[in-house]
Amino acid sequence: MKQMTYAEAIRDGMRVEMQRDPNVYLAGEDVAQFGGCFGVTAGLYDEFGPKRVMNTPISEAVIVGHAVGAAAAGLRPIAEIMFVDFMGCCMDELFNQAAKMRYMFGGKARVPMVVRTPCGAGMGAAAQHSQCIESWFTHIPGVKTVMPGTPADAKGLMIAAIRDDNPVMYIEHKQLLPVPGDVPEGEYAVPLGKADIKRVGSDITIVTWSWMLQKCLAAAEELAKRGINVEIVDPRTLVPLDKDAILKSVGKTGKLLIVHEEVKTSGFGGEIAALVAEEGFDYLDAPIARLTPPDTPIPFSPILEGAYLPSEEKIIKAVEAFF
Amino acid sequence: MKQMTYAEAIRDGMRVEMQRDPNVYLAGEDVAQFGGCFGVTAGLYDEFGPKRVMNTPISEAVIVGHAVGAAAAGLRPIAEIMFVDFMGCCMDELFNQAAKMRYMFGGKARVPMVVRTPCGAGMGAAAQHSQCIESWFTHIPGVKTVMPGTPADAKGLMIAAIRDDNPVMYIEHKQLLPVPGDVPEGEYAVPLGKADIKRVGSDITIVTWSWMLQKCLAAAEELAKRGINVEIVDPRTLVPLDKDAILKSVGKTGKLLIVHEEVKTSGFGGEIAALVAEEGFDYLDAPIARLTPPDTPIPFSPILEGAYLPSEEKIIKAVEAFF
Amino acid sequence: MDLNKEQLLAFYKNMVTIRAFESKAVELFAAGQIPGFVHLYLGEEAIATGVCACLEKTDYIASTHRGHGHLISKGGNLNFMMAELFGRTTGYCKGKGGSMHIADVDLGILGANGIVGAGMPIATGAAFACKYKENGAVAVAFFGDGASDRATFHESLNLASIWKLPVVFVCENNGWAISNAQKDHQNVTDISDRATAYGIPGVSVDGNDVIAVFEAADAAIERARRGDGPTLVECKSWRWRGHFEGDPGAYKDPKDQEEWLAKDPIPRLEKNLLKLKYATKAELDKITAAAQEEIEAAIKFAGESPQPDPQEVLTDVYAD
Amino acid sequence: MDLNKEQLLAFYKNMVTIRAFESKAVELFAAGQIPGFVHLYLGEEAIATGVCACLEKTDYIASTHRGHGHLISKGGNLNFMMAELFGRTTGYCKGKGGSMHIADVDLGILGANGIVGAGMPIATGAAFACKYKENGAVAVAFFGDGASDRATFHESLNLASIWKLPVVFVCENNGWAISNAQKDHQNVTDISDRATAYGIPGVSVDGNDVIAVFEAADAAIERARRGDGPTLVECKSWRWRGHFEGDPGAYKDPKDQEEWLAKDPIPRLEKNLLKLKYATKAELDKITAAAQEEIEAAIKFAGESPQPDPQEVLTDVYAD
Ligand SMILES: Cc1ncc(C[n+]2csc(CCOP(=O)(O)OP(=O)(O)O)c2C)c(N)n1
Ligand SMILES: Cc1ncc(C[n+]2csc(CCOP(=O)(O)OP(=O)(O)O)c2C)c(N)n1
Ligand SMILES: [Mg+2]
Ligand SMILES: [Mg+2]
Repeated sequence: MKQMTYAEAIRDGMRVEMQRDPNVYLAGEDVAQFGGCFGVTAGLYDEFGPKRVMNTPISEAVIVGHAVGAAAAGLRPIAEIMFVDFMGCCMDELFNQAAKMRYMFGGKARVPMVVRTPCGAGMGAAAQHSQCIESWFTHIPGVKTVMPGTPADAKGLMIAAIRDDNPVMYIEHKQLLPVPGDVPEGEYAVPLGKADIKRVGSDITIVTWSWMLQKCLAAAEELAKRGINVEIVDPRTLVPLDKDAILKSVGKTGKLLIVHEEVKTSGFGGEIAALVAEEGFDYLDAPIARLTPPDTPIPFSPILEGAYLPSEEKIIKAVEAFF
Repeated sequence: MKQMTYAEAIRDGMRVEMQRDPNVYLAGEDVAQFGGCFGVTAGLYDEFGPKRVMNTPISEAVIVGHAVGAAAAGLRPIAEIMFVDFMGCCMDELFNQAAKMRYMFGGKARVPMVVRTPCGAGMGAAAQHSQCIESWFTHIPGVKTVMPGTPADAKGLMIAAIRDDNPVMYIEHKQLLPVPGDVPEGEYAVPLGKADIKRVGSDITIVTWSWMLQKCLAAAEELAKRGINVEIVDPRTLVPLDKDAILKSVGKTGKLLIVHEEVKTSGFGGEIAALVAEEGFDYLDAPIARLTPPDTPIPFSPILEGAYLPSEEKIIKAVEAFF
Repeated sequence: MDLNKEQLLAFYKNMVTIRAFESKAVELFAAGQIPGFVHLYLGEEAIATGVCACLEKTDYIASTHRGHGHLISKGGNLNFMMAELFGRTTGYCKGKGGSMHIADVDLGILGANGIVGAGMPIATGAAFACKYKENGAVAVAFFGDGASDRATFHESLNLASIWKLPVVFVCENNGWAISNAQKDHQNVTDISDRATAYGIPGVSVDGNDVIAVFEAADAAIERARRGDGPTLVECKSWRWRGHFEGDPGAYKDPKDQEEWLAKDPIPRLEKNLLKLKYATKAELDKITAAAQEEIEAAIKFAGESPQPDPQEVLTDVYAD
Repeated sequence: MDLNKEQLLAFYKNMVTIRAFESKAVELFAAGQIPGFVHLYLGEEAIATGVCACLEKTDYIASTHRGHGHLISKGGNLNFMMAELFGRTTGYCKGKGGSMHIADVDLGILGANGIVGAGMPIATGAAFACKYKENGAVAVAFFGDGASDRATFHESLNLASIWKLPVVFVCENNGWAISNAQKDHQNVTDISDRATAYGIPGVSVDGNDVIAVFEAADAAIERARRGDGPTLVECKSWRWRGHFEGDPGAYKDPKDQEEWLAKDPIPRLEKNLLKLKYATKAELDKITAAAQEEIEAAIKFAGESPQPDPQEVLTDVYAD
């Protein structure tokens, strides 16, 4: 175990795999000497050199598109998109090319690539630099979607994502980058598709991920003081989704609150609610609830952004509303 | 009332508004003399001329992106994207520009534009020319999403979409284009956000739209013979969504089946299921069910495509499973 | 063409106003009074000044993440701009947009933009509207050297050329795309050479010479008004600051930085004005002082303006 | 450079094979034996033939929606191709891809593509892999005149230039983007002029002259192998058929169509071969007949191949 921040853990995951596998390389805007817009790739250029850590022009379509060709030709690209908000500039390359190549070719291609990109609000970056849009990626068969909520998961899921033979969206949260935690050293992989019970409880199940996980954990401590014992299920990977872990927890608690940072309509919380309403209906002794931002773009003013985001207080309220 | 096909009804809706409002124009690939890849715009060039019906290069980003600027400057563009599958080439222009301009500017802009695009499988067009991805658009605050399932709705929703002062995704289904029906003449508008009960029933509620509506209507007739009386709710517009109509119907039948052509995971059916599990939970006397294609790309072979798509038989099975 | 005294003094006033606005923004950001990202226009004042001097109120511009200079030059209100940076209700966007999204549609300002290259299709569409309405107006898209590598550059210039639209594409080549030097992100020296690909004229000018910028922009904009179609105008300059406030710009060679600081466009115009006897140093200093006062007033206005009501998050999503 | 007898006869065989494959596809589609969309290469046979003659098995190509000619020229198996058009389990993609997605990664064929312009980033990435592995291989991207207006053209050529990748961009200018004539979708006559924007060489050749195509492609591919970076090669030709089968192509001027049919690349090479006494008419007719037999055999193979099991829809989504 080693204390490091979430950002350092992402970097450590990339470093471990780049040391292990010479076919792994990193390409993106300002990822080389500059170390990336948020410093996540700092030092990798010095360690691995210009052949394996490359700056690109501002050309998202070919950043993701070239990775598809490189992967099909035997490399393992890590393509960085500076903000997940920019995925609209390269969705075709992800959803029609990377995601479908294997299937369209009758299973005769492998496209092992990772698209690394930060998401999330909380820094006054406004409507085009603060979004969470993970449900888009979960709607693309052929793509896996990973959203670590702790430093340990950030490293373990990065290593698993790089080793996976499929396109993986690895979505890190800007607010988590400085968060410290204990992280296993060396080749530590967290299997894709395995949820983690971040808090064991008996009264209600909260399914949440990424930054919201941290807010829910804090809220759960306060709720414990008030006599409500919350179980927190962190799927960690949205696709593949660990349905059993979610259903098992709801089977135990009978109550489900979903908390995420995407806007409500067609956010991934809808899919989880549908799953439970289909396969865990009889477990439920109360309506399912979702706590999310409203269906609006993200406002600039910190006051408005605060009103937009789920908070510890809002989570506590949402849980107490069940009792 | 006039008998016309769904394709003719779409064209009639565009024609009526182009005649009424000189600021309405149509731009897209091969929409002029050629009349569009599926003939939907045939004749509009001859009627309205090169100023108002314009071919574009193969440049989806600027097809949608220019419409944003033209709309902000006072026109009412209808931008055609030849297949909804190509929206990955212009998602930024839709979701960061068109959708957010008004909000980002503090309400001081209007972006009245329609993106017209065909969706759907059933013609052996394979993985990149057969998709349904409407839930993506419903996840974008600032955009409205319209999916007509009949000729009359096709015309009425087109007129309403053009008159709306916001960006509207108008998604027509390739399989419906030749389907005939009675269509009101002249200025017939169907309000956005108003569902239509396409079949009144008492035993179970099916929520469905677009091509699947036709399949569900056929299945309902067969089920009636078997003594199951199906109510079919067609939201017609997914955003804004007529929640009351859905909840009211489920309140009546106690059972909900959602049928759509999107892949299951994070399809819009999840949002509808979540809505009912949150706000209509006590109405339900059985688990919610979704009938959708599997989470795979769309295969070319007609046999595989048939296995992929929901069919009348599968719908009947899914309904009977409730009883 | 000969620029008269009033024109040149107006250039001067505009440039020192941008300079004063941005210089204050440096302090205010450091002091934590401006949230989010702030990208400053220091050193590039001559470009927006020279270009927008050719535009009428009815013309359109699409700006960038580095947009303060464009807005000021197109007539943007300093109080509303500063209030927006502060996130106040009196700001141009009622605090919903911030620096990266300031706009004034009534002035034809179709917004700063957080997406690199996104302004080009928007300006292309605005130009289409001008041509469609036959109102004689034009549109200008500002964008950087880095943006000239994006999808939208290619598709916009091609469409504008085919449709012969009244739009001018103004590339602000400040040498950098964040930490990426121009030579490291494209293999052309003169970005104006890219005009060849669209069969339109391309011209490169010294972006620190406001008169050269004005003359090139004026020719291109007149051409557009005449109905002869788009032009690509490259203005070569330098980004004085880091990419955004907080970036020390360590990747810049101090020698280059020094050289470019010495090419400051403001003293350069000042020399010109003095040589032409259009103004005395004292008169120019008065203009500068007045501009600084305007900015101080804008800061006061912003600081005293109310914070938005949290409920406001829900409004302005859809027009009805 | 002098092409020897074997090479020229190989060109001939390849061209008549494509011609025979596509001619049969016309009949089979009309007869309803091929579902979906079919875009034919008739008239453009010289391009793929000349380009792929410069490639090794270990080199890569990225193809288009009009891809049959590319696949055949890169060594694609006619039986597996035809079976894929028929949607059978023996097809290259087990019936999951169809005409628009045929691929053979083992032959370096990274797929036909249903998205216009999507092959360029893929070929750029494959070329990156070749350079990264230092295996001396190269990649070729085929794309049309219409595709040269897309985002991906601009971003791919710029990146390939900056990274000096071993990739050749082969633009098949057949005069049309569906119903849109070249002059109506771009204001350049020679698409190779667009190379200027990326600081790379651009060359235009007669796409109906297989020898001219070969020579241009050979020079560009050798340049790429040497490590000198990408080249844009435009091959001017004509689309004989409508855009896809079912499109009568009414928008074409019959005079142009006639002129171009007269420029048929096959008789042209034939004349050459006879003049050079590399073959007699009878020998050439034998080659043609043999090719037609191969196609008949492929049709038989496809027709007798099993339909996929419906359960197959669920497989091949993810690799494990
Ligand atoms: C599509 C997109 N990609 C990347 C970014 C991140 N980004 C913001 S500004 C910038 C550099 C832009 O360089 P340039 O166009 O030269 O403008 P400058 O900042 O030099 O004025 C980048 C990469 C973005 N905002 N949008
Ligand atoms: C991104 C995208 N836009 C539009 C289409 C529809 N489409 C298919 S082929 C084609 C024309 C392509 O023209 P060109 O690139 O010249 O190739 P050609 O068909 O002439 O060989 C179009 C518009 C598509 N498949 N993908
Ligand atoms: Mg720059
Ligand atoms: Mg063509």
